[in-house]
Amino acid sequence: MPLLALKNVTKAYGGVPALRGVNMDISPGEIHALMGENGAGKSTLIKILAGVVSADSADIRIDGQPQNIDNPQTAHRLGLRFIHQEFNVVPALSVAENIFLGRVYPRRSGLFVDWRRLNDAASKTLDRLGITHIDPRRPLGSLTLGDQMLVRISSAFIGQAGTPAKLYVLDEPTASLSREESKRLFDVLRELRGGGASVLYVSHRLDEIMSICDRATVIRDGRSIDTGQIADITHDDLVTLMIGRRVEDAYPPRVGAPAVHTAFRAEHLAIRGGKSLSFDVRAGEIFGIAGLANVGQRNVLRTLFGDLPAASGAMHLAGAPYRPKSPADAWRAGVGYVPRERRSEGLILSRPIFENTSLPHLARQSRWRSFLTPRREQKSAVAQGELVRLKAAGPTQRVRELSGGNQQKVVFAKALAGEVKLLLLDEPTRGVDIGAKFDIYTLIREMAARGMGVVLVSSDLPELLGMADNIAVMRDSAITHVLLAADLDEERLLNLCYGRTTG
Amino acid sequence: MRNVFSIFATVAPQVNIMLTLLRRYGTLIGFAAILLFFWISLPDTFMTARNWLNISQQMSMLIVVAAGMTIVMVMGDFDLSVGSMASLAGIAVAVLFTVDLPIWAAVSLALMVGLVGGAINGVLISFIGILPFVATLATLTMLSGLAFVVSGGKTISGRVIPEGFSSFARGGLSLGEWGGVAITLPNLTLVAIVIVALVWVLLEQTTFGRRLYAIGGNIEAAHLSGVAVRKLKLIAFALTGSTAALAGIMYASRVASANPTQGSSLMLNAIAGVFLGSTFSEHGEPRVLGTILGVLILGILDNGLTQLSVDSYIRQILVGGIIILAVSTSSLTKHLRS
Amino acid sequence: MRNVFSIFATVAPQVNIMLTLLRRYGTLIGFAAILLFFWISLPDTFMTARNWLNISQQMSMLIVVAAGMTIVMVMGDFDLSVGSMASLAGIAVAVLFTVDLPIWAAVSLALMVGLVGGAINGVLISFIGILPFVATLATLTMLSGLAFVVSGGKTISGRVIPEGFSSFARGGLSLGEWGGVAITLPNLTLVAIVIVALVWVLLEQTTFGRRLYAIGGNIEAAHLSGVAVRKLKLIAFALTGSTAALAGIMYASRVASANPTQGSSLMLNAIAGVFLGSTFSEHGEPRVLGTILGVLILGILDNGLTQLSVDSYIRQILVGGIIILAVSTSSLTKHLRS
Amino acid sequence: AQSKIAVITPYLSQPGTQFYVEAFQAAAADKDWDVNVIDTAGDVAAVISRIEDMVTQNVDAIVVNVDPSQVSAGLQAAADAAIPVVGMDAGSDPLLVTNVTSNGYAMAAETSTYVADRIDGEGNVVMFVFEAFPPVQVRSVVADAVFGNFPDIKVLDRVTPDVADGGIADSRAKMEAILAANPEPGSIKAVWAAWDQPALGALQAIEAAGRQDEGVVITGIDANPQAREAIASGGNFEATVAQDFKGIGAAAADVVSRVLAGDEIKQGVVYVPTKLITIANATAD
Ligand SMILES: Nc1ncnc2c1ncn2[C@@H]1O[C@H](COP(=O)(O)OP(=O)(O)OP(=O)(O)O)[C@@H](O)[C@H]1O
Ligand SMILES: Nc1ncnc2c1ncn2[C@@H]1O[C@H](COP(=O)(O)OP(=O)(O)OP(=O)(O)O)[C@@H](O)[C@H]1O
Ligand SMILES: [Mg+2]
Ligand SMILES: [Mg+2]
Repeated sequence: MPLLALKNVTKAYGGVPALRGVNMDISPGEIHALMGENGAGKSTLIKILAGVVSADSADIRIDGQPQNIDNPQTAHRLGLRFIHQEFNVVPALSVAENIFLGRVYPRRSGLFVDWRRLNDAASKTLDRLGITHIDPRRPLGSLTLGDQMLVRISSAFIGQAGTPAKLYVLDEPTASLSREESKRLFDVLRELRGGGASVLYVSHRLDEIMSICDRATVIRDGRSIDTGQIADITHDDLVTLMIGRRVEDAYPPRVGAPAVHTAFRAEHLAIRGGKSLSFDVRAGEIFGIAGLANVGQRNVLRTLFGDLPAASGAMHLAGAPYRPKSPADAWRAGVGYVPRERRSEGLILSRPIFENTSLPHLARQSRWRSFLTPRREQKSAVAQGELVRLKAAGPTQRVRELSGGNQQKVVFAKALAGEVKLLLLDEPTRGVDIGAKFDIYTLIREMAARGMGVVLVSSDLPELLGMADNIAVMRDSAITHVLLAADLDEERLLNLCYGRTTG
Repeated sequence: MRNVFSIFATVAPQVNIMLTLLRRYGTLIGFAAILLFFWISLPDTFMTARNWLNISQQMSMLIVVAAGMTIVMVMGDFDLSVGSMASLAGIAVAVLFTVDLPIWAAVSLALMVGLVGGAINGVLISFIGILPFVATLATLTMLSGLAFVVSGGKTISGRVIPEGFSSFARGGLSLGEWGGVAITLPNLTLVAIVIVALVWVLLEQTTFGRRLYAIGGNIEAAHLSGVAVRKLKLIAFALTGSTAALAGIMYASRVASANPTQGSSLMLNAIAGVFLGSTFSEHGEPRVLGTILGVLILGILDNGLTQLSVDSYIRQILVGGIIILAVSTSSLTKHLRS
Repeated sequence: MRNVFSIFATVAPQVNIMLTLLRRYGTLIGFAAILLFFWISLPDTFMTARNWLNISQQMSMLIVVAAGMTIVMVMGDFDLSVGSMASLAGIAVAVLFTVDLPIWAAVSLALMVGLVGGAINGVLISFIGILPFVATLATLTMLSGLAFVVSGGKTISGRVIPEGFSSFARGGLSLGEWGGVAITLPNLTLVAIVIVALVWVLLEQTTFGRRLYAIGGNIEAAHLSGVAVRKLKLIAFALTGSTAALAGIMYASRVASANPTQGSSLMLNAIAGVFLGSTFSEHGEPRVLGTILGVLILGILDNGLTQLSVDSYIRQILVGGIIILAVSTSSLTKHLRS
Repeated sequence: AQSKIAVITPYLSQPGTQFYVEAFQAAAADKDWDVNVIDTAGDVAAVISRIEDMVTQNVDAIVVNVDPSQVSAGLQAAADAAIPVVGMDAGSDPLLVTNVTSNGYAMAAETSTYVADRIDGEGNVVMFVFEAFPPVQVRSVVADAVFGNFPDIKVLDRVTPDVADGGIADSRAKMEAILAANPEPGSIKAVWAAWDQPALGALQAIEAAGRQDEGVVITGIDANPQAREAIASGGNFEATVAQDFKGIGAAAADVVSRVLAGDEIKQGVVYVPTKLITIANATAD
């Protein structure tokens, strides 16, 4: 008997169907992948299972018993544990409190919070993921984004008497993790499987799916298409099932060599907390920056973007001196930015898509630089949306209503909507499905071919190797090497990131 | 999220459409019902041009303040100091009359007071980084103290107020006859209409307004998208201060006197109007036309219930109850979105 | 983010530590300076046990309301109806005395009024989904109307108020002698201390309180993690309503009478206290001890300036200005965080 | 040494209060007192607090301008410290040395009988009242009794205006609605207001509605300058009652100086005469 059986799950948002009939089951002791392109309905299905979104119709059985999960507490009682896709933390509360969010804290005399036991339990849970460097008493907001993600993930693994966990559901947990952190997570998942629990796992990283999952269910346009053993299916077939077409290569081929003239130059630029950096980005070049988590990549981009002051040094954009005092200056000069955290830094979730994409370019798109021309903005949003394969009801749809990957595409569309000379990308394809990723890569290549410079920060080494022309390796807020991507492979790049000279 | 209405979640699409209508227009429908009720109970006096022009004139000062308040509330901020600012501007214009300044000069200077006071709020909030509530509460206190000091705590009235100034509020634009009665659009109403139109253009038709909405949605993302957050906040608060001052001047013209507390009821009512108005917009954001509707509803309830000779105390209870009922319709159904 | 202090961003670590101190304790240091100033200017009367006990008694009602207000503001909500609720509870207790109810029964019933009124706010906000501002503004109006209706609009005083009730506020706990003067901890101060302690335990030491903070920090995250947001909101508003009622009863005991408007100054001051207090906490979240400090600061400024015979109007200006100055220190340096 | 006197009021922003406080200060200047005027902006409990503060400061005498039954805790504190407290337009209380005031009942009787006489004892009357404030509340008690005594006088509406804005504007809005609801000429015979601001608001409403020729009689109480001017101009606002504010302030100062000199004051209340103001004497002081 399956641990969990879902039959004919349907859900429409305001009349627009998101799920049109999903059927799937999860066996005890398996890691089951849920796959599908952006907007296919994966997160919706998970939220229904978690009791935070109500289905229009659903037959949910756990251990053969029909269940009506209409709130998160019920789901928890039934032994279900969730890590939802979006970054849902409370930055002002401590790490330990975030781990226990929604759970009953350990108490003394049945009332007062027992802080020591709370922190101990949190430490233990973190230990399980191999995390020892995080003090559970620190405010979560003071941690790096990757660490925040780890804390959030570990919250699914706290044990609590009376409600043994049967199924862990993780919606794109690795999107902001480094590869080491991901590896440790996989170890824990395998260990849980060994203990008899099951895992429902969502990711757009096919290599992860191929390596840790036992079975996969693919959904497309809100319908379940197929379920099968991972061992029986090839990478390419999975892609075809998901997006309905073949994607031959992961990365589009390079078209000619970058030009000789520089698009951007940094001379002895002192970034916050770092030494001085010097590098060139030629017109048409994709300049990758590699490094372990938080070695200053973000500050480099923020300095280039005018959001952090450079204590000394100079920058040149297209040959002219470039001294941005604010992001507004940077956009005006033709520098576009795709920040790392789409929801907190990239998007105004409560506003329509077209208002998001036009925001940095508003003056240029307006009459006398002051009066709005919403038609024009919408047309341009539609055009940009098509380029990045945005799946949305229309340009006036609120960004909040988009799926995670489609939100990321809006951030991308926004950066490209103006006349960009230099594009700064911080983990730009996080959460984007494999088909759209290819299209976005193609788009970047085409724009580069027209003379744009690109700075690409990514923790995804294959992405860097596949896309960048040159790769700078950063350690301790300094660039240690700049190398031709063609001369590198993953292992060598990783060693450089760690500062190991061997290999 | 589920709620008392979740049983409807599985019903037919027609019902869904009806619910969508209720959600968007619930509050409006509720108030239309009230209008109808007043119309029927007061057949001869409520739905008359005369009464409506009266209401519009009574509400004109609040409308101006509320329109200005919308500007900062779009960014998710407040300005608690508008009432004191109105009082101070009224006092300022009256005091300037006592030194025999011509009307235009006194009015312009009083408006400047509003602009500068608002800009000070803006600096405190955006450059110094004080919470809007704390900053504008502090300026509320200071401006009110200033109004008392400047006026010596007294009401300024009588001959010092030039006839030309107080006759402005009494005058109006003749609209011809209707049912044998000469209909005049009061000057104060006209001013309010102009201000509302300006704020509407500003918020809905210009890049400035769009950016304010962006700040209100996500200040960090707006900043990274090239919005000059601080500068815009400063300008927005300065504008709000100016509208408050204008309202204070209108008030002084209407009552032909100035008193250091006369603006104090404006603040809470203006904020209430903005919030009430925001229940009309699909996504709950403040919009100036909604604000005006919100403010008018408050005024109409007062007018209708007074005409019905409802006891003042009972009237208070009814106003509160009616607002809750009307807002509930759209709030309850709004839950259904998710 | 850059700002006027950005030049410090690259300076030596010692300076950084100093700035961190300023940021955390800037407001406190500012107010310590003011205390010192009062102490020096009023050597004989300001820093006396007598004066401080007086201040504590004067502020006790506001402290109780502000502590209760902190509970809902932790979730990012407001309760505007606390002032009317306090008035109504005062009226309720006095009216119950006129029908010869014993003191304990009248007080309990009046507290129940607060609990029920607060719960109604909670239902309107969390189950019906009305914005806290709109909902509590509507109940403000209704409760105030109710207070007028119940009292007939009049002040209830004189012999109907039992001696045992009004003597409570006059009485206290003898703390012995100090400098030849008998020192008594007033009963009202005692009540305030107990309420603050209870609210502190609730917010800082129970799962309930921590969940309120989670709701305030990120309501979506709290909901997704299984925090029963609605139920908690309802309880929180009910508690705030109860503290407001308690304050109203304390007020009635202190003035040995009840009047339908007597609580009205409480609301704005309570919210101001919470916001002012939140500038003391590292992340700007409301915390009850900060709130109490905020409220006390307002009271101390009033006391000191009154003792210095500062003109009432000038006092207003000074209070506003001092608050801005004190808050600026920490706000300006707070910019440096990011 | 210089005597220290504290004057404590919640109502300083009201016109009448200002006049007697000023008269008190003028008298105090002659006597070389150090006067501290404290306004609690409407908060009655704060008056208790300020009395306590002044007891801490050990002032020589305190003058209060508030219903004494609501501040008895403060009065008791002063009594315990043997500091005399004089009421200035306050109310009678055993803890007060005396209360210097105008006779509120008498003033309301003057205006309400004026109204009743002017309309020949018949017609609809609109009343503006404010019962939450005891000195104003006693006025409406008398007016109710007077109008109740005329079988043909009907009280059409008893309005409590919002006084946060000083009272004129909201009273005007209320009056405009009442006028709209009663459009026939003569359907409103008089407006009796318990103080001047609502009377002024009603006057503005009547003039704005173009109904000043219907002979609506308006009366107020307090005779503030704006009201005097309106009466002098010969419009619908016909009468108000002048309290002798300066007299109250001066008499209160007189009482204080007698107390400081050790005199015993026997009267529980000192009435200062009032005067009906009509067009005949509106411009005279
Ligand atoms: N609150 C909402 N209101 C309206 N539509 C919504 C809402 N949430 C999701 N949708 C729509 O439902 C569909 C499914 O979204 P869902 O988030 O489940 O996709 P997903 O498979 O998780 O995609 P991704 O891989 O991008 O995360 C999308 O078309 C999305 O626009
Ligand atoms: N990282 C951030 N986190 C939160 N709020 C921010 C952040 N960055 C900017 N803001 C908000 O925007 C305001 C500053 O915005 P603005 O864009 O004007 O800054 P700036 O460009 O760094 O400064 P300048 O005015 O000198 O150009 C801040 O006071 C804050 O309210
Ligand atoms: Mg998703
Ligand atoms: Mg800027």
